Order: sequence, then structure tokens, then C-alpha cells
Amino acid sequence: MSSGLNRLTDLEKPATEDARLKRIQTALKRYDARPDALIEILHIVEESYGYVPLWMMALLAKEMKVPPSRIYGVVTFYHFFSLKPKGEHTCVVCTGTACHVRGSQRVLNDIEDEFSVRAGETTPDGKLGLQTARCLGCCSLGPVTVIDNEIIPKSEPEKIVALIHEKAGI
Amino acid sequence: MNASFTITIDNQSVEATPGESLLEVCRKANIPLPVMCDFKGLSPVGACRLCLVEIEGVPKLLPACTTLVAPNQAVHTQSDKLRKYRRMIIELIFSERNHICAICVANNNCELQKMAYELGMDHVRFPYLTPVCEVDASHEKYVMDHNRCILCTRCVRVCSEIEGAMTRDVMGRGFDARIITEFKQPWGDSTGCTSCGKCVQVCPTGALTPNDAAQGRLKKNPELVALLIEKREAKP
Amino acid sequence: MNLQQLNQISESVQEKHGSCLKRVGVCCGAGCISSGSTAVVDSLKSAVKAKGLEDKVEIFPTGCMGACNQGPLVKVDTFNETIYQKVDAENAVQIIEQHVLQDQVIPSMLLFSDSDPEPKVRADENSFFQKQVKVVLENCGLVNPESIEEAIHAGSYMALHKVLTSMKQEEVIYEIKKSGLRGRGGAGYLTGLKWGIVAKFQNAIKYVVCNGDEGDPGAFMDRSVLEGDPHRVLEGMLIGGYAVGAGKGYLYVRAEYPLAIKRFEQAVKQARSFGFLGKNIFETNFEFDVEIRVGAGAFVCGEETALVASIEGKRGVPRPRPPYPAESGLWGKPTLINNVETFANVPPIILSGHHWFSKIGTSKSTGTKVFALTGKINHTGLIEVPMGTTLREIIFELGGGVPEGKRFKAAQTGGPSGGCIPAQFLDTKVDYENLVSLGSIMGSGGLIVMDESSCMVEVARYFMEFCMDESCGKCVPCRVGTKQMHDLLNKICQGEAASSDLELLEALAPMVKETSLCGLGMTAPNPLLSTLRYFREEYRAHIIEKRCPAGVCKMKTAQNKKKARV
Amino acid sequence: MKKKIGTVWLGGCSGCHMSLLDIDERILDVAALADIVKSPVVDSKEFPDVDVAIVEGAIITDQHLTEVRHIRAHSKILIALGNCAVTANVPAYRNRVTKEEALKCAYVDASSNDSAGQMPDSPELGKLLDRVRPLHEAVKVDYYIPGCPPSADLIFYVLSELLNGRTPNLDKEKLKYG
Repeated sequence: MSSGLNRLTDLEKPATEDARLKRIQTALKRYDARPDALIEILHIVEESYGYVPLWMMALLAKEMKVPPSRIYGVVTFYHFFSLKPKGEHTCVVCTGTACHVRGSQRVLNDIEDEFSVRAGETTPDGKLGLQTARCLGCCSLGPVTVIDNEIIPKSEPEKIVALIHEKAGI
Repeated sequence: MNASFTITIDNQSVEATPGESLLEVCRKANIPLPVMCDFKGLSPVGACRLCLVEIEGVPKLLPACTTLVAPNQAVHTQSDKLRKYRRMIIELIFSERNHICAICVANNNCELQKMAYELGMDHVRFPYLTPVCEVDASHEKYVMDHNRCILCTRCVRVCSEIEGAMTRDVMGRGFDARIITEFKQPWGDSTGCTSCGKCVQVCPTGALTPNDAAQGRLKKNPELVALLIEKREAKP
Repeated sequence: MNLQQLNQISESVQEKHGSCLKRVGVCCGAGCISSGSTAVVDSLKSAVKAKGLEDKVEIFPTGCMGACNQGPLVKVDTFNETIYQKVDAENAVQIIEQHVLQDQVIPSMLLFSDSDPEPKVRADENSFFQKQVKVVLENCGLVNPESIEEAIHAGSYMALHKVLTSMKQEEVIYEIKKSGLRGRGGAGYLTGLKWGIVAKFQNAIKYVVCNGDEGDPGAFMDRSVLEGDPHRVLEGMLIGGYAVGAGKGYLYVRAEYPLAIKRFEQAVKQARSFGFLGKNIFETNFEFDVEIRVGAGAFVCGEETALVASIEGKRGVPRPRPPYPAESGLWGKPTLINNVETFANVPPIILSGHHWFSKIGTSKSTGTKVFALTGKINHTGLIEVPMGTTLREIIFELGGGVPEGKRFKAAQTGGPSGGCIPAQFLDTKVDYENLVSLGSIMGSGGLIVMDESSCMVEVARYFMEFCMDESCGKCVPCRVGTKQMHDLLNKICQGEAASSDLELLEALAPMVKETSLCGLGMTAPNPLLSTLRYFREEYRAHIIEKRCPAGVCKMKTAQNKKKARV
Repeated sequence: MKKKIGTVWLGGCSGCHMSLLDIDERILDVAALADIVKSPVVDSKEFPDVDVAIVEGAIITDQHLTEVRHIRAHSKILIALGNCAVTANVPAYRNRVTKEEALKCAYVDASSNDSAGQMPDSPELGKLLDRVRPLHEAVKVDYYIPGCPPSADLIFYVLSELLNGRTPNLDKEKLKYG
């Protein structure tokens, strides 16, 4: 019953190095690999890779001298960091209170039904990642949806579904 | 060394030294207080909330394990409200995962079970949440059954504070929080674990056990760890 | 940098303004940007360029103007203040051609022209603005937040100059204490007292933290202040740093607020190059620097001990208080933690004095409060009113009441830690104590209006789900208690609950409130308790009649119901 | 007038009833104060009106549910006897999976079955409920005697207290779950 556990091989760094890795190394240097900069560096990892790969955690643990368990604990504590690659396109439905009372649940339900994907998951083809946000702070414009970093105010379910079709090409 | 002073606990005068916690003072004075997460010698975390006490003049309940003594403190450890709340807290713990004693290796040698007797829990009012948790039996000597874990974090603390291996931490949050070994690997794969077994000894439930323990036959020896901590604290 | 240089900068800005025919501000708060204000800026700029008027007409971005759901907003002439609403790239050109060049107001585009039969040429004549008193938002919506010169022209760093050159530390703290300013982020602890505690530690390394982890869903006050007037927040932190004797500050801000992060980063960079940060600030011995820490999506990090852990790069897990961060915070050092709005109140108090400030508001809750007005209300947006303004004034006068002729049901304040206030208390004066006595809290200032189409049981379930998801999992009452309460509320919403479930809820709520380790758990039962207090009949309808009066909850079908009650 | 006792065995292993029998000769003390009018070892059709109902086992099927409701309606005092009745205990392990999975596991996939394992569908059999649950989630329970099984001494203690008009008190010395 250890299906949810990670294997040692997951920790191995891929052979090829690229600009993304260089970016992380620059950041490590800039912060002097101080342990308190862990979250800042994880932000850069998430931005560069779209998620936090296990091998990257292993690398950070070594460079920053932070225990592996602590890094894993931090990554899984904050909802901004993901353990799996995100979809090619992302759709974030704000479920903050103001959006909630104005019907964000319907928007979310319609997207889930239309694209057979649950909030927090990515479609099997990797095209669309669906997420929810607790509040984007655009409460006057609710319900708010963000598709590929574009904020759609006063979202109507049908329009959002159509827009995702258009943008993600699915 | 600062001069000691007296405080009252349950209308009884007790001597206290600055810097001591209320729990330490209670222990010295043999005043019983329920605790689950605390372990003498490990840093207190105030997580289980069983040792909450009332202090006169303080509007909120405070955990004895992390609250320091202060001159003229008047503390009450037993009140109807505290008893009611403690009972509810222990029920919440039992409702959270699988604590079916009848088929647990820790049966009759379990701090959690003993605490529930102590607090008079004859049944659990809250629905059992029964999440399906992992059982990690990959270690050559020990088993971790997350179904029995109450997230007291004694294992995390003993590993980092006493053994110094820091193989353990908590991942996730809320109801989904779990104890992990390194990068959430099988315990047996851990490169940092020294297999010292201190975590097993201090675990208050059947979550961490030797893998050869039969139901009800488990013997844990937390006193050994307590003694070890004492020895290490003593100046040579 | 010294006073003379400061004045010079201000004068040259003044000169530049004077040479302008008109100045046109475009709201570039997050709300208006998402409604398309960036395109409006571009369009206005090219229209001006086409007329060859680049030197005569200044087009500049501003912070939030307030009436967010009417955006994008464009304000023409900062003196005569006409606001146009719902501007897009096309009709923006009209503003240049008619208003800017010919002084002709365009009535069909005026703010609130779609609901007000007589739209106001002067924006501040709208009821939305009339009862507002702007202290914190003084410059927000007027000044280009990306320009430090403009900020200086609007008075920024004058208060810092005053404290550094003419006030002792204890005088600054005295001023803040006497002003009666209370923390704007939550329970309303006296700011001056907190400053005093941090200041009393001698010879220690100390820190200042500005809490911008505005986690309450439905609240965007801090976001707007950071976006609209970042220098004011920075100045407040500097003054705090001087008063308590700290040399380093952190702004902790939510990752969900990229624009606020960008503007504040910019402000820090500018302040550094102008000598407001670094060594020998205003030619004194005071030195201070600021770092930004970006949150990563954890509501509990708004709790100050969790915030401290998060800045240290750890899991945002709270620890028991005492010791308070004022005694032992970042890396165990005395740390002053105030939220964005609190710091933003500091410069005007220093400049105008505690007498002026304490005259605003009520005797126990002085000053103003910024609210984010959202939900089922006509004029959603950002407002600032004196403490003690009634809910009725806020919702019906400023907010224009409930849309579509529906009946007002409740006002929710304080987010997941607050409560729902029903219609019979609309005339309550909003201050810290009154809200607590009604079972809610001030919180950071989200005010969400609900009408008859909102189900209060569902609202309680929604907030409990929020708290359950955001519980860090450290202490038992919060970790398991919120989960149990959520499951029970879910059962009620699905028409599957019995009266005994309500009894369990009522036993759990006070226990979780009293025994949880931190503010999140202690306040998690508030929405449940306040809806039970004021809307008990709705709970009854769900449990006994298996019916949702507002028609929101989907009850399981009659057949399922039978099975469910089993 | 002599009191009436009824006992019943729902979703459990009968171990608690064995323990009840283990009160041995003390049964005479009980018999002096009460008649056992219904029990798995006393033959009668329907559960009659009683003063004290002793219920062993968890609620697993719809039949259990109907029965425990009937018993509640016909008894003055209802006692949950043993861990299955008090906590749902071992039967509740099934709550980790759906009832369909549980049935399939027991009747189709289990290695002791031949390859033609079939789901039982006799109308005589109760239908599994979605969740196994303890008694108090279905009816009001007056007294709880946890234990797997509870000791004969404890059962006798509770019975003699109740039959003598006293309130049994299960303090920490008497409580036992395992």
C-alpha cells in the first residue's frame, strides 16, 4: 500500500540542463542559499517549470541545507506550489465570497461538466488545468475567472466554456 | 538563577521557578493534567489542546505546556467546562482516523486509549471520518500505520531535536496533513533515518510500532527516551 | 535627501501640472485593469498624440477610484473631477475630443449614468462619494502610483522627514497612542501599545513586518492601497521602524496580487534611489531597508505567528501566543507586525496630529475604515468612511441598495472569521465593539451584502469549508472540528440532517472557538454561530421540512431522503 | 413487579453475548430481579416491550435498522453492548470502501470462493447500508458498555445497578475498549 509514496529514482536530476535550471541557480546565488528564502525560490521554480519537480526539491535540499522532509512539507503546505505539471492552459475560477454569492459555483460546475475535469486537476490530454482561487481581490467584478492569466470579469458560464474551447483548442 | 515564587493551582500553593511552564510545575507537584502531544524534554507545541487550563484574569484558555508561570498566577485545571471540552477533543481524535482498539497492536499499551479512559469517553458522538491512510511497512524493523496517527508530531520532534536526523516532518495541511519521511518516500528508502527507533518509543498510539509486534503484545518504552533526554541535558 | 530637495521635487511636479491643459487619470487598479483599462490608456495616449498634445494633456494611471463595477473609469481634470465609466478604447477618444479639447461633458458616459437619471458632472456629488472621508485612500485614484515624484508632490515622505528630524522615538509612539489608532487587520489592538512593546526592548535586532496577506475572500482593501499608493505604506513602515528601533522591514503580500507586488517593488526601488531607504535617511543616523516576501496561498499566514514562520521560509503553522511577536517574532527577535491599512494611517497622523485623527470616528474606534463593498449591492467597490457610520448608510446610501428590487437579508463582515448581520441591526454604528456584540468582527474590511436569494445555511457551509481547507492541521479542535462541522452543515444543506446533528453542531462550535490554537480556529465557528443566532428558522426549514427557503440548496429527492435519514 | 430484559445481536460476532453468559451463577441474581424475555437464546418472534434492551453489534443492513428502531420504541432503557454497538468497530472497516466493492471482495474475489463466486441476492437477506454505523447514529442510546467484548463483571455491574434503580457509572477503571 505504498502507491502514494515517492521512489528514490524520482529524485534523480534529469541529465539535460537548460535555461530554467540556470535561473534557479542564479536565484540561489542571489539569496545566498539562505533557508529563509525557500519560498521565494520555490516561486521561481513553480514559475519556470509549472510545478516543483521532486529532483528539484532534492537539489534545493542539498544547496540550501534544508532537510528534505521540511522542503516537502513546505511545498505541500502552500497551495501555490504543485507536485505535478500543470495543464498547457489554465483556468482559475475565483470562489471567494463575493464571487460565490454571485454564482461562481455554476461557472465551475459547467466547466467541470463540459471538459470532464475536476477542480485541481488537469485534463488527461494535458490541455487544460482547472483550479480554484480563494479570492483574487476583484470582488466587485464577480464572478471572476482567469484564463491563461487573463481576467474575465462578470463571468457567465456559457461564455467561459466557449472561451476555453477557443483558447485551449479543445 | 532567578528566585522562585508561588502560584496557586486548584487552590493549592505550588512553588514555581521563572521560565518553567505550567505543565512542568504541575508535574513536579503531582497535579495530573491530560497531555497527548507533549513529551517531557521535547519542545512543547500546544497542539492537542488537552492541557488547556483556566487562569484567573485571562479571558482565554491557555495550554499548560507552552504557558510560562508568572507570579501570583491562579490556575484551575479542572472545571466542568474544561472536562467537557477535553472529552470532546478526545472524541474528535478518535473520530478522525481509525482507532479501533480491538485489532491494534498497541491495545492495552496505548497512551491515547489510556487518555480516553481517563477522560471518561464511553462513546464518540461525532461520525467516524474513516479516511483510508497508508501503511508503510518498508522499514526493516518498524511499521508506520498512518491510520493510527494523531499528528502529535512527537516523532518529528524526537527525530530532529534528540536524534538530530531530521528525517520527519508534516506534509499537507488540515485534515490531509500527514507525517512524512524525507521526500514522502517509503521509510525503508530513507537515507537519513538512523533506525534508532526513538520515534517508535515516543509514539503515543499504534501508529509507529516494531514490525514484529502482535496485537496487544506491543511494549513501548518511552521512559528510555525520556532518560536519554535527561542525560543529554545534564551538564558533564 | 533633505527637505529642500523634497520641496524642489514637489515644485517641479507642480510646474509640470500647471503647464497641462488637462490631466486625465485612468484607473489602473486590478479591477479596472481586468475590465480593460490598459487598452483605454493606450487609446487615450494615441488620441492625444494624434492631436499633437503630448505636452499639454497628461494621461496617467491611478490607483483604485472606488466604483469598481462601473470600470474602466477615467477621471478628467483632477480639480473638477469628472469621472467617466465603462470607458473602452473607442469611446475614450470621445473624452479627448469633447471634454478635454472642448470642455464639453459627455452625459451618457458619466459615472452612474446608467442608473442615475441625473448623472453628476462632479463625481464627488454622487452619494457614493458624499459620506466618504478619505484618509488612507487620500491619494488613491488621484496620484500616479508608479511615480515617486508624484507621490512626493502629494505629500509622501513629509511625515518621515518630520519624525526623523524633529521627533524622538517615544514622541512618535505617543502620537500614535493618543490618536487611538487600532490595528485594521483583525481584532483592533491599539497600534501605539504594540509599538511601545517592541520599542521597550533595548539593544536588540528588531523587525517591522507589514502584513499584506489579505486572505479574507471578498476583501481587497490592502490590495487597493498597495496598488494605488505604495509609498504611503512604505512611509508608514519606515516611521514604524524608526519608532520601535528596527532596521529591517518585510512586506508579506499574497501571490494572488501580482500588480500590488509590482507596484510596491517599484516603490521600494524608487525610494532606495531617492535615499528614503538605506543608510543616513534624511541625513540622520536612521537606516532601514525593506524586502518583499510573496505568500504562496495559505490563509492562515495572515495570523501573525504563522506569518513569521512563513517569512522564515517554513510551513505557515501558528504557535501559541504568548510570547507575542512583539516580544519574540522573526528569528526570535522583537517584531512589529501591522497590516497595510494600519501603516497607511500613520503618515497623516504624524502630519496632522492625534487631535485631528481622534476627532474622526467614534471615541473608542477612531479614524476611518476602508471597506470593500461587494455582493448583492448596486455600487460595489472600495470606500472609506469614518468609524461609526451605520450599515444602512454604507449599504443604502453609498452602496445604492440591493439590485433588482430584492430584499436585503444580511451583511457579512470579517470574512470567514466574521458573521452575518441581519436587517434589524442596519442602524448599528460600525465600530470594533459593536460588530463583536453582534457576533461578527471588523476583520480587514470586507463587507458582503446578501439578499433574499442567499441561503444563510449555505453561507455558513461555504465559510466552514473555507476554514476546513485553510486549517493548518496543527491543533485538534480546528483540524478535526472544522471538518466535522463542515460535514454536518453539508448534511443540513442536503436535507439529510436530523435535529441531533444541529445539537452536535451547537456543542462543537463553542468548543472549537475556545480551544483552538490560533485565530483561524477560534473564529471559524463565527459564521455558523451568527447565522444560527439570526436565521435559525432557515436551519429548521432545512432539517425539519427538508426545504431551502432561498432555493439555493439542492435537497436530495424524496426517495433519497428516506434512505438518507436511515 | 419484575423487570423485563431483552437482548439482541445485530452486526457483531456474538462475543458480547458470550460474555453476558460468562456472568455465570450471577445470572440468578439477575433472574431474581428480571425476566429475560427475548434473546438469541430465548425463542420468540417479535421483540416485546421491555424495561432494558441490550443490543450487541453495529448497524450494517436495513434489517438491523428496522429492528433497532423497533427495539427503541419498545424499551425504556437501551444499552449499546460492546464495541460494535458503541463504535461500529471491526464491521466499520467496510466503510473504507463502497458497499459494492465490499460485496465483490467477499463473494466474488475472495480466494476461498470458486471461480463462479456470486453475489447473494436472497430477499431473506438484509440489504447493506452505505455505511456501517454505531447504534447512537440511528437511535437514542442510554448507556454504553464498550469492550471487545466487555467483561462479564462489567455487564453484571451495569445490569445490577440498573435493576436496582441506580445509575451505573463507567469511570476510568471500568472503561475498556480492546
